[in-house]
Amino acid sequence: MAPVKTEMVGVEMSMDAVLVADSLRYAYRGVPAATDISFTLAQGSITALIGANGAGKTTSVKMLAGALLPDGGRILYDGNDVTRLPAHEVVELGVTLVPEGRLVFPALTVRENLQIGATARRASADLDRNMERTFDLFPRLAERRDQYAGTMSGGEQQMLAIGRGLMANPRVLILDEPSLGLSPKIVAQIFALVKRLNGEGISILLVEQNVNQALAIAQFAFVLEKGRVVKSGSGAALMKDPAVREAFLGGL
Amino acid sequence: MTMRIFLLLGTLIVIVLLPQFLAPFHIRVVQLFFFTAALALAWNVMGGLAGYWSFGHTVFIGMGAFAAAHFVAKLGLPAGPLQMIAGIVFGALFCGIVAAIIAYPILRLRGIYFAIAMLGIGQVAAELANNVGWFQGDVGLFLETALPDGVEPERFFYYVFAGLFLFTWMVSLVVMRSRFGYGLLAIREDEDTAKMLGVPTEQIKAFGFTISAVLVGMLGATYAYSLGYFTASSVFRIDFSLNMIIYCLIGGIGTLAGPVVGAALMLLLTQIILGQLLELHLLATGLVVILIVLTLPNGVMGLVGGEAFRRRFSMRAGGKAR
Amino acid sequence: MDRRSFLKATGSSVVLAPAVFSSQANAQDATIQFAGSVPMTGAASETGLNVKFGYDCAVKFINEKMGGVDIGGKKHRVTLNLFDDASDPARATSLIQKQVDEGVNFFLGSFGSNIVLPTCAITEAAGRIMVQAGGGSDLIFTQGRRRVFGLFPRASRQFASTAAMFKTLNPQPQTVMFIYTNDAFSKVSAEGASKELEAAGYKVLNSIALPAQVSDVTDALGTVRAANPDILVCSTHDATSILIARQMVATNTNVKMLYQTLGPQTAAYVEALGKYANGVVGASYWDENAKYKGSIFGSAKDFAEYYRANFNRPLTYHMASGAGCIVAYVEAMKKVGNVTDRNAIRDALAGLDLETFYGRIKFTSQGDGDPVLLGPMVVQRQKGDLAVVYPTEAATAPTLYPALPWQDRT
Amino acid sequence: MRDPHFPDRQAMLIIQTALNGLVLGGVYSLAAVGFSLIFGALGIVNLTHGIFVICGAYAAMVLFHVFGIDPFLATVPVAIAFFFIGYAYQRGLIQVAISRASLVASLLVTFGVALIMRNLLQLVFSPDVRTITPSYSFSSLTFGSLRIDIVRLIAVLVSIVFLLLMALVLSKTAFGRRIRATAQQPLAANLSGVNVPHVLGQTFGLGAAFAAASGAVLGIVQPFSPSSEDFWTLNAFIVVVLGGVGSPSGALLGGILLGLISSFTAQFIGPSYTNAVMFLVLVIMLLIRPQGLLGSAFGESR
Repeated sequence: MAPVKTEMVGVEMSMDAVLVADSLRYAYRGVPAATDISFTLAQGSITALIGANGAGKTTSVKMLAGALLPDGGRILYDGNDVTRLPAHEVVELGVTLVPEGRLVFPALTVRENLQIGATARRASADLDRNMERTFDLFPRLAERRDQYAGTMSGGEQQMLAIGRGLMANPRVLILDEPSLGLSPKIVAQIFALVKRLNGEGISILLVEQNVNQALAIAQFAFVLEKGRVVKSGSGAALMKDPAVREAFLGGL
Repeated sequence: MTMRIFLLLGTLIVIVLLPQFLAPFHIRVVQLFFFTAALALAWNVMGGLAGYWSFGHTVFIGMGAFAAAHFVAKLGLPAGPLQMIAGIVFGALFCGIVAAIIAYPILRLRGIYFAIAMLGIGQVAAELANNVGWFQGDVGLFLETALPDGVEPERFFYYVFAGLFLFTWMVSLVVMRSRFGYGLLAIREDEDTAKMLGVPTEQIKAFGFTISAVLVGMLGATYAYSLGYFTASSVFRIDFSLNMIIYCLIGGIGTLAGPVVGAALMLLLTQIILGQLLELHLLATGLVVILIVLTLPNGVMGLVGGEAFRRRFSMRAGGKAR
Repeated sequence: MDRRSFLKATGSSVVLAPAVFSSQANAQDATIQFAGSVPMTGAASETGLNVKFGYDCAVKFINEKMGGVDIGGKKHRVTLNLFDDASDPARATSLIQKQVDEGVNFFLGSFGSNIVLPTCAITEAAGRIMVQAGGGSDLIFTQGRRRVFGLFPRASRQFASTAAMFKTLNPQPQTVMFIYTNDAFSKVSAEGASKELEAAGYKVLNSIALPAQVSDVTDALGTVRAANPDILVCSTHDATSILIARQMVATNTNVKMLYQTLGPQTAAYVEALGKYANGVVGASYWDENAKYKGSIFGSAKDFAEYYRANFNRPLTYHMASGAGCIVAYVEAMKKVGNVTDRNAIRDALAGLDLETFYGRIKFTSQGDGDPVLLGPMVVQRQKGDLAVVYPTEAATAPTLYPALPWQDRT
Repeated sequence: MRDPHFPDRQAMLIIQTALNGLVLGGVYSLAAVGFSLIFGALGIVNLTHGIFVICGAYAAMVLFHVFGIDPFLATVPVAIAFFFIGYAYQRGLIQVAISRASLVASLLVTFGVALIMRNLLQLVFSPDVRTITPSYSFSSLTFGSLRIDIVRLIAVLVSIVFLLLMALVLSKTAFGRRIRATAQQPLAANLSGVNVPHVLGQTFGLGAAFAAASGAVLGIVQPFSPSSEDFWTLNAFIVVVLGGVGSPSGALLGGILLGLISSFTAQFIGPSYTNAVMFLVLVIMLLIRPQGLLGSAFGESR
């Protein structure tokens, strides 16, 4: 697949872009993980980032969330440059990353995990309301609110991780591999949830290896390969793209 | 290859001839350098290669010294070169046996817990040596050196320590080049994976620990000979343990040259440059340590070794001792 | 301690730091160079500094007050070149070697036998002389060294005068108990004392060894209360002595006499114990009230006055011992008439028998201090001051015995 | 005939020894709690810990001599001052070293700082042994033949108050929750909006504050000098390993265990063996249960 030029992604054209990655680069101790990452997240959309293991997906979203400082390139949020903001200030602006591997606080209770999620000033006033909403969304968490997070199953931890992300009142929610290692039933629940949250007005950036399901719910998608964006288009279009099918969907 | 042999020969000639050009004080400083550099190299076998940081390696200095002194006293050997060799060999062997015995339980611990356990063992041994009357660590022990005629003690011990240093260097070199050495490295990088892949981690760790202990015990017994009279507090010193770590870190941990360079640098600083600073030498040493950590995070060898070196041997890789 | 003396004490070492450097600067044609190490940091630093201040005091007096010392018809100034051995034998040996290389002939001692022994082995082998007031181990003197002199008697002989003092007490004490720090010096001196007292007919009830770093002696004091000895002898470091005394007061553990070899002499002890220090007995190798005098410094009192006028660190006998080392050297050199003939000066030191501000300096044939002449005086804290209570001819006050119970002390 | 209600001497001795051990244990816990927090939450082996303790003692001494402030009261200003000192130290030096090199580099840095500080303390205060002696230093409580220093007893009470205070801060406040979260999952905490470097600094500051405040109390209990610094670092190490990392209850348990071991050894084996037995128990404990009796308060991630 040929690399996509930055202007094709259209930094300036998308008036409704809430989050823009422009030629981001990052290397781990000299080993490049992202060489040219450019894409946009349209306001109110579900956008998918797909790609094989090691394509640079997690690196890209960590840069967006402020957890990694890019070696080059820009990140725009609502048109403002937020490239150098640290993670906790990015959260303050309304961009929240639910990290790969869930990373719940194992020796904190479910409730405490959620309370930490509401650390940002933008969220602290709504703590009780958001907690109620999370418990509505995830009745399992409500049942286990005083249990240590480390004692829960993988699916429950994933729900907790998403719940914790929602506690920050995000405008943009980035989900990194939310379906990883979960049973099909729970995966289905999580994808349904993603649609529902999107329906409530949250823009969602979905990083997935589960390409089929991701493309099914995403309006837009970007394909990453070896640290760069190589293809983009609507979810439906990419689903039909022979190259994409060849690479991710078993060639059918 | 021939280049290396010439280099080695050159080094040997320099070591042999050096005392002819030095004042006794500088001979002693170089002697101290051989001693501490060898200690750091011995520590490096476990600490640098396997990532097992011992905070109590001084236990083997003390044990070697006490074992040697009691051994030669028990057998009533007359003072002389044979007695000294017997004492040093016994001190080394004794440490090796003790290390082999404690290796299995103690090496089940990892990271900081291993470090503290070694610290604890060092303290127990020191306290026992000082307080159990039989050991005589409180009143002190005497190890007489019968010097060959016309040889000053500093010159004599210069050559003794130079020999032990070269020996330790060779052992380290052989270890690092061997399969066994790669086993140690594998343990440092990821012990569980290494074990899963069939590396006999238990045996490798125990063997590495024993080698390290034998080397330190040998050096400790010799150090006791060089002091002549020693008490428990002369040989069981926490700062010996700390210095071994610091020399390795400053030079570059996990390398062959690092511990040596670190020892040379720090001795130069503490003995020669800062030795005269009267009441401020601790402060100056502390400042130097901090500056080196901040400016040379991979040690001096990281400065000359380039990127490839850093990836293989940086403190991050060795930094499992949390 | 009131505010003024507190500030004075904390300021002392700051004020004095420059003095150390300046003492090396005034080298002239005719000089006597002394060198050596002292522990200014590390385990032995407290006493080490005391000895160092003694050395400094003697040098300052000889150079500034006397304008140098007359040897062989020529005025000689004194220089002093000390370094910090950090209580570390390895560091001490290499730096002593450096000074040997630089041609230093006359060494002063460090503090602590485990440093003095390896260093004096170097000076001895190089044919240099060491006069020291910090190494008491018998081994220093029993291995045939000819050029090492100690101003104190060897450890095993240091208790002779104290045992003699016990004999003078009325009512005669019957039982003694020991607490000692488990290091070479304290242990040997406690063992020597124990033997000596048993030979003299006292009953030694118990000997308790303490580690060097101790944070609580409540349990040892429980044993003391149970055994109830007439005399409790503590051969301990000064910090431990303070701890023992404080906890004795706090737990109301009373003995007829509390004897602490090191502690009662120091300012820190009085600061820590206040009125409870009164009645505690200690060993002092020198006291400013003793009636000795010599050609340098004059009387003991004169030394104390000169010291206090010029130095801020509180005066203990260690300062006098340190100064005494230099005085011994200088007196020997005066006899010889030059400052270069090492062998003659060694012989003069060995033959020294002379009254000085420090007392009558006379070494045994093996080089340690004469156990009677240079053995300790016994001192007792009385009404806030240090009184000499033994030997009788030097005594400034009678011994208070038995001591009052803690709660009655004023 | 002996009165059956009158406990015999041996029993009294055991009770007295246990009492001494408990009191000593309280003192040890007090001195270890700051170390425990820093080690548990930050993973830093803080070799400057003993320096904080000793500095606290000197600070209390100065406040006592110059302003006549009681050392127990002095804990408050000392703690506040050292919170800021600890914060600045962590952000200004330790964090820099960790980000430039590694977590182990913090070991070297704290070692270097300990050397410098010990040297400075010696220059300012001289190497002499110091004590703080308020009027009540020599009183004791007596129950029958049992005796206990009042100072030590108060120190134990203060210790319990401190430990409770820290337990409350950690478990009940948002600040404590952020500390725990950061210790367990720094990345996730950061992504949740926690200013991680700031919290790390605050945690270190809190640890330093507790260490220094404990020093102010220890200054009354026993003599101190710049060189007693490493004793307190080592003791804190043992207490934490015995009890479990990071939790106040672990520090209390470890401290009391250490105190009891120490006093029973002193009474029934000999005082000179206390350190040997203490360290022996440490090693055995590590071999059997390296995570300490109560485990790590910050989960398995460390």
